Amino acid sequence: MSRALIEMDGASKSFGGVKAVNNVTFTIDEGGVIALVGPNGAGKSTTFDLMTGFQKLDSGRRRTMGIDTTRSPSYRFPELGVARTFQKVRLFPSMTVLENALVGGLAKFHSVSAAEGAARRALERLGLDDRADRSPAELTLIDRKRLELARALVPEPTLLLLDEVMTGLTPHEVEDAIMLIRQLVDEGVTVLLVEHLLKVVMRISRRVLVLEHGQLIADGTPDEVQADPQVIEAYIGVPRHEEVDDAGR
Amino acid sequence: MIGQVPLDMQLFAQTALTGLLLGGVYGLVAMGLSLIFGVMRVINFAHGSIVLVGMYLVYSLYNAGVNPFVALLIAVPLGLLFGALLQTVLLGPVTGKDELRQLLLTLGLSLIIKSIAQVIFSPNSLSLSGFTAGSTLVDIGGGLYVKPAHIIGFAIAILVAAMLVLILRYTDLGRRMRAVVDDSQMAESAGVRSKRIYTISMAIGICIAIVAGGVLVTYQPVSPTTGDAFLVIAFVAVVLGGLSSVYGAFVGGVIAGVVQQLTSAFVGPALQDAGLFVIFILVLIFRPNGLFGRKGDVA
Amino acid sequence: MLVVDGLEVRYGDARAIRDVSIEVPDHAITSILGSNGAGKSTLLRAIAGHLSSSGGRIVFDGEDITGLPPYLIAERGIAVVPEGRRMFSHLTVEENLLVGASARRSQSGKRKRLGEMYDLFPRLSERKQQQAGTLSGGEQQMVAIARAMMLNPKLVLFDEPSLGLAPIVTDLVFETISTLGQEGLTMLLVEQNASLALATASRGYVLEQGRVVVEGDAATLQASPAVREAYLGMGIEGEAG
Amino acid sequence: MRERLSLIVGAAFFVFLAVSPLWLLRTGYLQGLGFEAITLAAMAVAWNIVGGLGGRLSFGHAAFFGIGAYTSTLLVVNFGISPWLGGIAGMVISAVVALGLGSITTHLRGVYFTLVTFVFSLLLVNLARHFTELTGGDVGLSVPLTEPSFLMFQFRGQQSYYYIALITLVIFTAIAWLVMRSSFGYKLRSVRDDVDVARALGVKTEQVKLRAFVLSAVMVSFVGTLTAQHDLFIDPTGAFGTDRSVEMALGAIFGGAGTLWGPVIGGIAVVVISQSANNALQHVFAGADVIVYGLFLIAVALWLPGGLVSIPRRIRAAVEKGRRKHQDQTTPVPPRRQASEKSRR
Amino acid sequence: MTNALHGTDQRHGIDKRHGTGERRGHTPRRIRAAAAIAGASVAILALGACSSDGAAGGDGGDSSGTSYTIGLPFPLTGSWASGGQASANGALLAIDEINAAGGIKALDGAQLTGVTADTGSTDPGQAGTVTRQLIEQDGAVAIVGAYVTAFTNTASTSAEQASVPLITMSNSDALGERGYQNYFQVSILASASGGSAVSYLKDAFAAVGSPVEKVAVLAANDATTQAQGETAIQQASDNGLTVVNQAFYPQDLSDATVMVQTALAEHPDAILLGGPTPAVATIVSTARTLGFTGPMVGLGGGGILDPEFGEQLGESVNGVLSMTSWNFDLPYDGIGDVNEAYKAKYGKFAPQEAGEAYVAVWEIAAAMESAASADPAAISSALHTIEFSEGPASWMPGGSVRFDETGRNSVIFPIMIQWQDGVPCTVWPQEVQACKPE
Ligand SMILES: Nc1ncnc2c1ncn2[C@@H]1O[C@H](COP(=O)(O)OP(=O)(O)OP(=O)(O)O)[C@@H](O)[C@H]1O
Ligand SMILES: Nc1ncnc2c1ncn2[C@@H]1O[C@H](COP(=O)(O)OP(=O)(O)OP(=O)(O)O)[C@@H](O)[C@H]1O
Ligand SMILES: CC(C)C[C@H](N)C(=O)O
Ligand SMILES: [Mg+2]
Ligand SMILES: [Mg+2]
Repeated sequence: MSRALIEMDGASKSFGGVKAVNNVTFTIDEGGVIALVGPNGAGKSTTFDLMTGFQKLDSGRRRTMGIDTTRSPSYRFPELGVARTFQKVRLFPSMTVLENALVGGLAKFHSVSAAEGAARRALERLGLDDRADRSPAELTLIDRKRLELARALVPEPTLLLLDEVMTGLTPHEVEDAIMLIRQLVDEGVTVLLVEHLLKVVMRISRRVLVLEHGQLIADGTPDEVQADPQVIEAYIGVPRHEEVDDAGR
Repeated sequence: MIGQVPLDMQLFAQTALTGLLLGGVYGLVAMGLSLIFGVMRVINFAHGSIVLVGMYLVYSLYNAGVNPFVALLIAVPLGLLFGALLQTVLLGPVTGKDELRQLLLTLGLSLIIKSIAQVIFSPNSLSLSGFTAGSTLVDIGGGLYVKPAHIIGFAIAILVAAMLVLILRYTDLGRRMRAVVDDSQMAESAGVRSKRIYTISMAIGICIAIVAGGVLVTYQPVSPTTGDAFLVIAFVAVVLGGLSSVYGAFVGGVIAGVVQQLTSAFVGPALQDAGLFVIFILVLIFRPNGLFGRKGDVA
Repeated sequence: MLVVDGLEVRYGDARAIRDVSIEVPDHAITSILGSNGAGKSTLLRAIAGHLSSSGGRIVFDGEDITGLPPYLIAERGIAVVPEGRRMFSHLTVEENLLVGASARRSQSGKRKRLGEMYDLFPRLSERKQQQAGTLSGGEQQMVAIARAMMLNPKLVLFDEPSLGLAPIVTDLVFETISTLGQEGLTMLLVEQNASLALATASRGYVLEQGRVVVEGDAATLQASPAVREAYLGMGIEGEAG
Repeated sequence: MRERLSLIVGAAFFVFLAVSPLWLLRTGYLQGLGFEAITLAAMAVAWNIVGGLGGRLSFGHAAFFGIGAYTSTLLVVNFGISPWLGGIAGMVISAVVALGLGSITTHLRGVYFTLVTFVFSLLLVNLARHFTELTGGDVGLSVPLTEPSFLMFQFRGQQSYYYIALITLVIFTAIAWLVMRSSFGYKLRSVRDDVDVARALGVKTEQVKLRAFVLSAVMVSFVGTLTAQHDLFIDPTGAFGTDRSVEMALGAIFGGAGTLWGPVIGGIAVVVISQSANNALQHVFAGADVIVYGLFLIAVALWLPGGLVSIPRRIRAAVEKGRRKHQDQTTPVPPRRQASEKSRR
Repeated sequence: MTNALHGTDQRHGIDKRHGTGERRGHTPRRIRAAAAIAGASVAILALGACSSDGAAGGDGGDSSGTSYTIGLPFPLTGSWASGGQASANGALLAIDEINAAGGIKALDGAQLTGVTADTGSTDPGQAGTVTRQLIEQDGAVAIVGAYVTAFTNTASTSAEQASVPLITMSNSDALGERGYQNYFQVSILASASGGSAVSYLKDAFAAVGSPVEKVAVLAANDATTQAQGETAIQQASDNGLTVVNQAFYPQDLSDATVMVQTALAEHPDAILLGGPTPAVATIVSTARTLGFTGPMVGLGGGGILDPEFGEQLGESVNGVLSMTSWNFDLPYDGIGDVNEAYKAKYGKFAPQEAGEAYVAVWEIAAAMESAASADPAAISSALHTIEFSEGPASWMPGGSVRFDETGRNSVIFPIMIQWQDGVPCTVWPQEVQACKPE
């Protein structure tokens, strides 16, 4: 658990007047599940964008797998073993489900048939293989998210960034997703999650980073973070539906 | 050719003035194009032909004894009607669809309009014969000359530009137009009749082009192919200004006029369009969203 | 009061919902539960007029509104807070709200309503002039709700308002929904988060593969073993609600 | 399976084209038309790589047509260099120009790209007219008529031209087929659908766009050489004019942009339709054919969104629907209206 | 694409089209649009069928004997359509007259049929294609065309490849330099008309007593006009004149204020100009309102000779001069009647290109008479050997036409017209003068 996969150093990004990410420094080390949480608009997705070169850094530096990637374009990252999903699902509308996944493999595999093989395996893993020839428009939102996840898995990344993949899942489906994530971790993939389902996050992560107003306000084990008054104040709030939860359980 | 022209201030002033006045009307043409693109996301390759319709319309009215500027007033409702009709019958089904289809459709329309124009009006170039405001120059002092029709055309252009910008920015109609651009179905759920908005936008866009044609014919002869040049200039203007910024399109038109005249005077008339095109390409390289454009803006 | 009677909607050849009948009583919150792809959004979109049905009727305030276009449905007082929020991204927050009132005639009414919305969501008042597309998810959800309320609606259709919201914002949103409910607004609420939904609603339906499988008041549903097993799960989402 | 079928049908179509001078296109005039149709198809295939697969509507491909035409013509007129070599030289120059224009336009999206390419070709018209020493200006350049000679690209009658064009089309179609199956083809399509995501998935988007542009430019350039040597004349508007650019795009779109066979069929269909309209209608009044042609474009835009190649698919869909209706009769659910996304843009 | 027409009225089609198809109450839009398009297509096709019948009937006249086709490729649409249609009209008029006069007597009164074909307006290749069609499909034994140099170029190549003679009214010098055996140019060379513009101007105005020393040249940058302009500039300095300003402008010139002001700043005594009608009309009116009173002289061909030029300028057209190689007031018997016939049929006086096409057709007829054959090769060699010195075939300046081995008309000299009373009138050289220069 020592190799640094991504090191962000003083990363900042603003849009117009809004400082979406403000001088954030952290290191993602190898192994397990790490979560990035924070209120809406805290800058989580933007942080993902900055980590993957999807947005350019306004200032600060970035290293990926030990290499300085501050100025690298986003297409460098899959080669380095970094893959991601998008909070707002973005698929290739004119391609079939299989082709969508296949494109994900082209960064790693040089032949189309190798990429196709990997794509089929990923689809199978996510239970989409029976819809390989469909258009993504025919999928439900959740399946579209699955497809995006499959596409990210095709190049067999070492670091996987998942932006709210469990949002909208039923409890059963969430359990399936957790299983999948654990499997991936066992295979040696490091998973970085953005998720609002706190219970899940706290259950599966070994480390939690908390963002607020573009700044890192906490970084530690789930227990440490949950106890942090600043985090409670900004993010968790005072649980109002505790009773319901109990009833539900 | 370079260097033969004495680069004196008076020539410069005349060139800039002429360019400005011509450019205003280019801007007018461009605004219609920009509005149609901005709201419907349709690049109207028939826009030059619509300008042509305006030219022939005012030409015909003039020959029927109507003063050209009065004819413009008559052209307004006709233009609105024409635009609304185009949208309901032809463009409606491809609005919001594949841009390739819109391209086929507007190109087809343009061919048809030009052919019909040739059949009705002959291939010859026609002008408002005897309408001196469009052909004679008036000395406005300082050795500067203008055609009265240019001035009136420019004034009309300014007026239309101001009206349009106000409508888009500050009225309910304008807001609805822009909302429909972003998410037409959601807009409908807020009570906006998006088809009506499309029809209105197209009507206004086409009407502006018709009016621009009407203004043009007061000082420029018309033949079935006259519209093509304006299509190109309107494209240039619209992109210079930032595609869906209507105000930018107007300014883009003015810039196009001035650049064209300056190149003509100081580099050579044969290269007047080349100068414009070079500027155009340079702007796009350095400012991909045009001079005034923000992504996806209308107004 | 809204009555949906035997509704069927197809996507191409696939039937997304079939023979769905529900009733939404006035001045109460009715909730629809169901797993992914059960057809919840489809039902709401059919009511809103975004989809046309292939069978059945939708009756609102005694009037058959089946097949009406969305803007006429809006004019009858049904507002939508859609799945995914669907901002007018290039419009400012304020413009989004003003467009939301398009079905209303009175200008002064609009302005007044605007003020009320800013009181309800002070955050939006700070961001009046920001382009809606650049807001965070939570902020957008506020805009979506406020935009719907601008219509001064008789019925609001909510499609998964908690989706992607931080717990604290989810709280805020559901507090708002409860408040509005207490003020007597009629609402139809689709929500994945069943515990949250049932805590807020007075009545509920469970949709499964396009059909209504269970219906009843909130307490009954909460007590139903089937619902508990399938939708309230092992409480993993509890904290979020 | 379906792909195999399309290849067989396509091969049969090429065989048909190859034998048609023997029975259908018997006069030089008809073979000349055949030459025109096939060269347009070849340009449409080339254009399709950028415009269809890449989704970047170039409206300035005449630039490369013109470069090919002028380069080979200048070389043969001034130095007696074989147009075959001239054609290669034209392709090299086109590649360089495409590389230049391509690199400054890779960051332009959608319409902006379309308009820059459009204006670029117009700029070349202007320059070609102005720099008369080089290009002969508006007078144009004539290639001297010589004895038939393969080397000098001069043949008696139209048949040889026809077959050279046909071979070109076959080669171009093969190139397009290879592109579509290659990872380059997938990347190109991903760029068309969503550049940002493609990039985030490791696609070097600028490089992909640029390669497609250069490949397509080089191909079109060769057709420019073919046409100039066939016509034995070239002038600025004929070489760089907008109509040329539009025509090749139309060919591809008409047939079905982004598909393998669409541009082939579409390019040929455009010439066939416009020439037969012309034949049938010119005596009604000058330009009647243009009106019919325009109506055709509109009809395709309104009712045949996928272009001509989508016709078989539509027929199949209609037939299947009919069949299903038969089977469905046990459960009579009146499919009154299908759920369609009403008015969603 | 061809048109077995025969002076088919270009206009009668569309008017009928109007009423059909459109206006359908409340049917859904799709159907409405479909109906409109289908209706329009059907209407046009139907009209096509009708008028092709008409053309076939009207053409061969009453002769039951043979008929030979003359191919007329011209730009009938697009930006060159105006001159293209005038040329076609002139040729068709000649064919009518020849047929009415009993056809080709040496061939038992065989009739001629004029078949027009549209070269379009941008792709020179199309002119080559339609010429091939005229020869191969329609069996044209000779071609008259194609007005615009670029189209004449490819058309004549097609004709050469098929060994069919082509007579053109284009002006470019380059056309005759290709060594074609079947190419004939009845009109004046661009270099000759541009060059003579200067000397005629000098002579004519010296004759009326106002010498010209400084000239400005404002020419469009199309092939012919630019060549004329360049030769004029050359000639001016050879003749001891100073060219104080020169500009080659684009054909779609939108405003001439700056260009004309720049020229006038150098105080030229005369302006030499050329280009399409709208541009030259703008230049003339701009120069006049800026106070220029000196002579303005067209370089030959193009817009300044068109009837529309006169219509556009109204009164102020009078006084404008131009070089040309044909005018209906040339001192040859009957030429005026032809102009009257043309006017009766097409509503306007016959412009230069119509006259040239008219003469060219008569020359083909004469060649057929002389060769007593309709074999293209025979016509071609007759065209090379005959001196056309009588009848309409000779109605070019010089009173006769003789094609040299390059195919150029070796007799012709340029003439100068002046717009007087709204029509062009020949003023120079003196031997063909119809009016005095004003
Ligand atoms: N393209 C953009 N233009 C302008 N502002 C933006 C843009 N993208 C994000 N922002 C702003 O940056 C801030 C951070 O946004 P971001 O999407 O990173 O939040 P987040 O933490 O992912 O929130 P959520 O949980 O709602 O997804 C927000 O205030 C948002 O309005
Ligand atoms: N645009 C579409 N085209 C085709 N099928 C669709 C479309 N939208 C939804 N469906 C299908 O209709 C069914 C119901 O979908 P719907 O979106 O209504 O489900 P939902 O209950 O809202 O699920 P979720 O919780 O995922 O939002 C699903 O099987 C889905 O695949
Ligand atoms: C338009 C005219 C100037 C054409 C001219 N007769 C030529 O030879 O090209
Ligand atoms: Mg986010
Ligand atoms: Mg849903």
